[in-house]
Amino acid sequence: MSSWDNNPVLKVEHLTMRFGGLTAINDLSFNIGRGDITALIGPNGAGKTTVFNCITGFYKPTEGRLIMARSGGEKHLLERMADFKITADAKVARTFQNIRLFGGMTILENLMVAQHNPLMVASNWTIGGLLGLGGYKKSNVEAIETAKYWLERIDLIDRADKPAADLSYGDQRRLEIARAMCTGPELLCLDEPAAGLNPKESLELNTLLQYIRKEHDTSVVLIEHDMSVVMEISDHVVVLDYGVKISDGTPDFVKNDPHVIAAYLGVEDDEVGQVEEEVGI
Amino acid sequence: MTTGQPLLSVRGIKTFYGKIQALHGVDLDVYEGEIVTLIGANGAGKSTLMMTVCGTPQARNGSVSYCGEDITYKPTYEIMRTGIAQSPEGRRIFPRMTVLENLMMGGMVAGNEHFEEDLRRAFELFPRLKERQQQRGGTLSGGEQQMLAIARALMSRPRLLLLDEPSLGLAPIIVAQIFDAIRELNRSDGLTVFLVEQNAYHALKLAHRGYVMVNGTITMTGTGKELLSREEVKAAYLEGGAH
Amino acid sequence: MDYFLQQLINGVTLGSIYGLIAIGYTMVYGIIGMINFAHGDIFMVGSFIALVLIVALGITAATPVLLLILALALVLVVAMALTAVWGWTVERVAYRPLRGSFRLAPLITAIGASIALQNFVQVSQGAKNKPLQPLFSGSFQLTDGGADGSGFIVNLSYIQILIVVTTVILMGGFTYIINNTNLGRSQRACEQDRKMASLLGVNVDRTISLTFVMGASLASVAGLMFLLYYGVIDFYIGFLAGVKAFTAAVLGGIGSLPGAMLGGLLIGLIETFWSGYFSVEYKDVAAFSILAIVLIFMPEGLLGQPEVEKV
Amino acid sequence: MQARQKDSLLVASVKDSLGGAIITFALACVMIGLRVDVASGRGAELFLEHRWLAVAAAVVIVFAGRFAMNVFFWKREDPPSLNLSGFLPKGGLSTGTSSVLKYALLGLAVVLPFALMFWLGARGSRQYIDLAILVLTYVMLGWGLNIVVGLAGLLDLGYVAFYAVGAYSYALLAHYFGFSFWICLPLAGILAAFWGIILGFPVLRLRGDYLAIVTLAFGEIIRVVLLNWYQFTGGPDGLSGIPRPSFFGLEFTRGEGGFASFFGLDYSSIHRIIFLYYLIFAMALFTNFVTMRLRRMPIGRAWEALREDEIACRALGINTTTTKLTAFALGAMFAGFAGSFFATRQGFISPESFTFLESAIILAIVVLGGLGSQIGVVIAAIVMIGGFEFFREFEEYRMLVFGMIMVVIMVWKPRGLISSRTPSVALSKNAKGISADLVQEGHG
Repeated sequence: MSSWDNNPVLKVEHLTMRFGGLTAINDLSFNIGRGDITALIGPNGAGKTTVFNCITGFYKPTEGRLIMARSGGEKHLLERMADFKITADAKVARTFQNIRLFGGMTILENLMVAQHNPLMVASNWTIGGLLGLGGYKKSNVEAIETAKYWLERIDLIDRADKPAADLSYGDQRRLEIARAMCTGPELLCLDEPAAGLNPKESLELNTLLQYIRKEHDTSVVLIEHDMSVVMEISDHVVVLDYGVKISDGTPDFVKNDPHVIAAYLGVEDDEVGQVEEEVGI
Repeated sequence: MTTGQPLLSVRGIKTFYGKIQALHGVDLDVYEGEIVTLIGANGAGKSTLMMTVCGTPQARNGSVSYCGEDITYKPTYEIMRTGIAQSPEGRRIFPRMTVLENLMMGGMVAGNEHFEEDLRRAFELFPRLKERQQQRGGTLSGGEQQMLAIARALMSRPRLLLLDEPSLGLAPIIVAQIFDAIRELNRSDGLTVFLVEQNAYHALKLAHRGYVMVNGTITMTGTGKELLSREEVKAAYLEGGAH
Repeated sequence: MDYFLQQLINGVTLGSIYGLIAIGYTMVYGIIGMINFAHGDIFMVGSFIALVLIVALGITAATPVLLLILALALVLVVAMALTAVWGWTVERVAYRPLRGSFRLAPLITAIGASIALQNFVQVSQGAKNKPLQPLFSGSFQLTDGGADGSGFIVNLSYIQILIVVTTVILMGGFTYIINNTNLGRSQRACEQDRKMASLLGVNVDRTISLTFVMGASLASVAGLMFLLYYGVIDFYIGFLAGVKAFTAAVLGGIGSLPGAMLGGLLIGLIETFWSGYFSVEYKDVAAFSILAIVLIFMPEGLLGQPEVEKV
Repeated sequence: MQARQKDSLLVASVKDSLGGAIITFALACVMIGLRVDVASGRGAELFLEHRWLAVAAAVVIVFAGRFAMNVFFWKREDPPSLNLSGFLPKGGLSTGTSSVLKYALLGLAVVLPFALMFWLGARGSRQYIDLAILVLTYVMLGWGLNIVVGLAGLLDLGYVAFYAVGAYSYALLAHYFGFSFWICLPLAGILAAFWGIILGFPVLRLRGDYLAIVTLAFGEIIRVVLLNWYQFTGGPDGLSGIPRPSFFGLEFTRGEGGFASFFGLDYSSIHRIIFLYYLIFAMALFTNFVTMRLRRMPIGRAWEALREDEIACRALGINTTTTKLTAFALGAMFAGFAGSFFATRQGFISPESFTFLESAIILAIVVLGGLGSQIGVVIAAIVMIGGFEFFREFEEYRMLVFGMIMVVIMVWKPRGLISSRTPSVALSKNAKGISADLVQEGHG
């Protein structure tokens, strides 16, 4: 029994997702260990993003259960919750493959929006805040402090008042992660965080993820295409192909699994040996 | 083979999506009769390059020339009437048209006189399509859609065929079929093919020459065999399991 | 029962007119995803062009039947051509410069174009109602009202036959164009994937222009029919007819041609039956309520394609 | 391509202008050249009037105009328009100019009635103060709608329905229960907000144009119901004798106990007009104050975030339904306030005042002004409503020009006149406005 099975933050059980006649995910089960960085990998079209969309409530799974166990002990069945409730109550946050920032708002504003729910409570659902009652002002200052904290972490504090759309690709990626962190998640789902990043930006991303895991008691699950990123930072790798799990284990285990090699080379399993020989790996 | 004037010549193009720069000055040549492949990771800018050749989006700097003529700022539909055809990323089959209608759309540029003949050849190349001619594009399987996308591009009788990730999301056996078809087209008809791939192994085996793209720039070039044996290429793209 | 039959006949006639207008909405929405607010007013312009031509040619009820039909055919063709120019111009001036711009901008220009067209006609043709003497007054009497004359007399007028027959012919021809010609295929291709269409050598701008031209010429046919059927028009008829035709397009499933025809027919029937059995005053409320209900509960309409949210 | 380049500037211009002239002829030959009208005195007979001169004029104007534009601007390699655009502010006004403008307008609005009185006297200034009241009403409506369209990005084409609800609420409450204006004002707002929620609940999951169309339908339904429910609303005859507002209980009447006698002034009907002016001014400012304040609060930021990207909002745990509903209801509430003001000002209301055209005008003010820009709404309202009234002599052509201007301004500046967004919160003191090119306009 591996470490992620002992104390999982999220248990995915028999997850199946069909669109019309097409089965995008078929009977998928795996666990995400608490405090781990888990990578979900697989060739394009393997169904990784669909898994994310099920976890974060954007799709309702056809079958299966998603059990989120908060550190306080409460359990949430994600497949039954509305998408915004999953972030608000179950404390699962996500980023998107094609970055979804609020481009016309400033970087600071992006981080403030992420703290919407606590601020709404502090402003007595706007009424108190509108009348200028004290509690809101204090919370607002605290929210700005939180935002500043994250801006310093992602090194954007000097550009806090610039529109998010003006940032470079790599900065946008990190801002999106910081924004997700501002919701105070216990599980952070990152959809291809390293796509399109140059080596320097990739490195910064790795540092940020390590920091989040270490300092914030947040488990991370990420989708990645590029294997090198995954091998470096993840504790646990789950490999999908055609919507089914073909491998699950430590990075070392996964990268020597012939199924994985075959899937990545785009060849049949029995071809692997021959191909390896041919290209000398 | 790589002598004389290239059929397609890309010089220093820079392409932007809004403020984000996707290509940082790319140079690339494709000669008549070649299969050239461009490999690189997701988001490296491969598809952007291919779309820039077709004028959508247009390059902000640099030039694209085809048969010696500058086509950088021509409208897309005019470029596509000069003998370039593309099977784009994600296949982009018209989902609510039948297979036959999709092929007719492809054949529109070529006019009517060769239609029957071209159709017959497309069906010879991909017999599956013949069985499904009256089926709607959206109901085809991924592999069939890919075949249809290639067949549709061929219906315009191109001199230069641009293929964007034909292997995407397909089972290995189908990928092999499609690559065989590409090889066959090149060998028997002398069709020039420019192929964008993530599936580096098969692509490099198929191609005469290859380019490697990282973050919007070309970092390596050489024959398919050369690139296949380069350590950097291996490290970047074949890292599936073993070192 | 006889009353029902009469309502059915009236409803089908009205539905034909709505269907013809609805095609313009549905095609434009299909191809560029915008509601062409000015389309109802294009219909009104078409109706006015037909009226002017009828008066200019001196067509009256006294014209011999054969000549009358020939003359009306001429009016139809010229009105279609001229209205098409109006449709083309609106697209060229108010919509094309904003293609790829912000979504609200073409909506505002469409509303602006609608206001401008209405008031242009008000200025150039006057604000008064324009009554036209009926050109065909005859009808078939389908029931005689029973032996004692107490039943309801069901009439099928020549004009109703003319409207339905013309509509059926035009719809047939139009469906053929859309299904079997290069132009029609290009239009459908632009609808489904504009970028891919251009990658296959389709001149997208030209195809969109032609869509407006086709929609406008069909609307002008509807305009002529409306004029002949009701015998009176004014510069404001475009708004209500437009909203109802749009409702028809939505009900049938926007983007779908058979849907537009089906929707037009249904709206025509609902409106006449509602007026016949419930209340004339609230017939527009019925149409608007259907619009709202359809959009809320089945936005893809009867024959449309459901949209899938992309994350 | 090459063939086209061979044409000289002149030839190309002539060709293009000829094309334009032919199109103009096709457009004008029937619709302008011939006019069908009803002969007076001869029953309903139609007769034709020929106006070929007008057609010729139109054709010549278009030819000449296009020719000039082609020669000097469009077909040139170095169009002088490039230099011209240097004079125009880029991306709307800068924050500095905009705030100066804001205070200048505010100051002007405060002193306007007295300045007018001073210059033109009570009698002469009345029509201008009336016009100012009208403009301010539209400013208030524009600000209200700006919450829905500009901030939350929800396209509402039936906004006038809530204006009608406000107006009829006041008229009916006053009629049946004898409530005064000051009691009815909040009630009208609450009722309108209530209707906003009722209508909003089912429709807010629709997106884009569909939402626009459903709101249009609701607006029309409300109007048709008002038009046909004779017993309750008076139908097309409307409701008259709606009570005028009072100044803290003082009526604007002649004689004892009226406003004039209480303050020892000579009675003048202008007092009431000026009072109405300051009333709507205060109401508009209140709308603006609440909006600006909300923008800096979580709910306001959520609205804007919703406009930027709804899916991202959901991923951040924001309940998009309630967020949209609050925007819809709040916008409706301000329309309700404005409606009850309208009723008390006119003393008479009928469904005629609440047609789709009104909604279109309010929306046009918001969009032309620049989505989300409060000062833009003011400028657009002054230009559209004020300008519109100044063309009263050209009664016939006014709506025609109005429609054409809507098209021209949108084509010229698709993001509206003032198109920069001020951040709602900033770390540094001198944070810059955000160019509208980056700001999304919402999908709902």
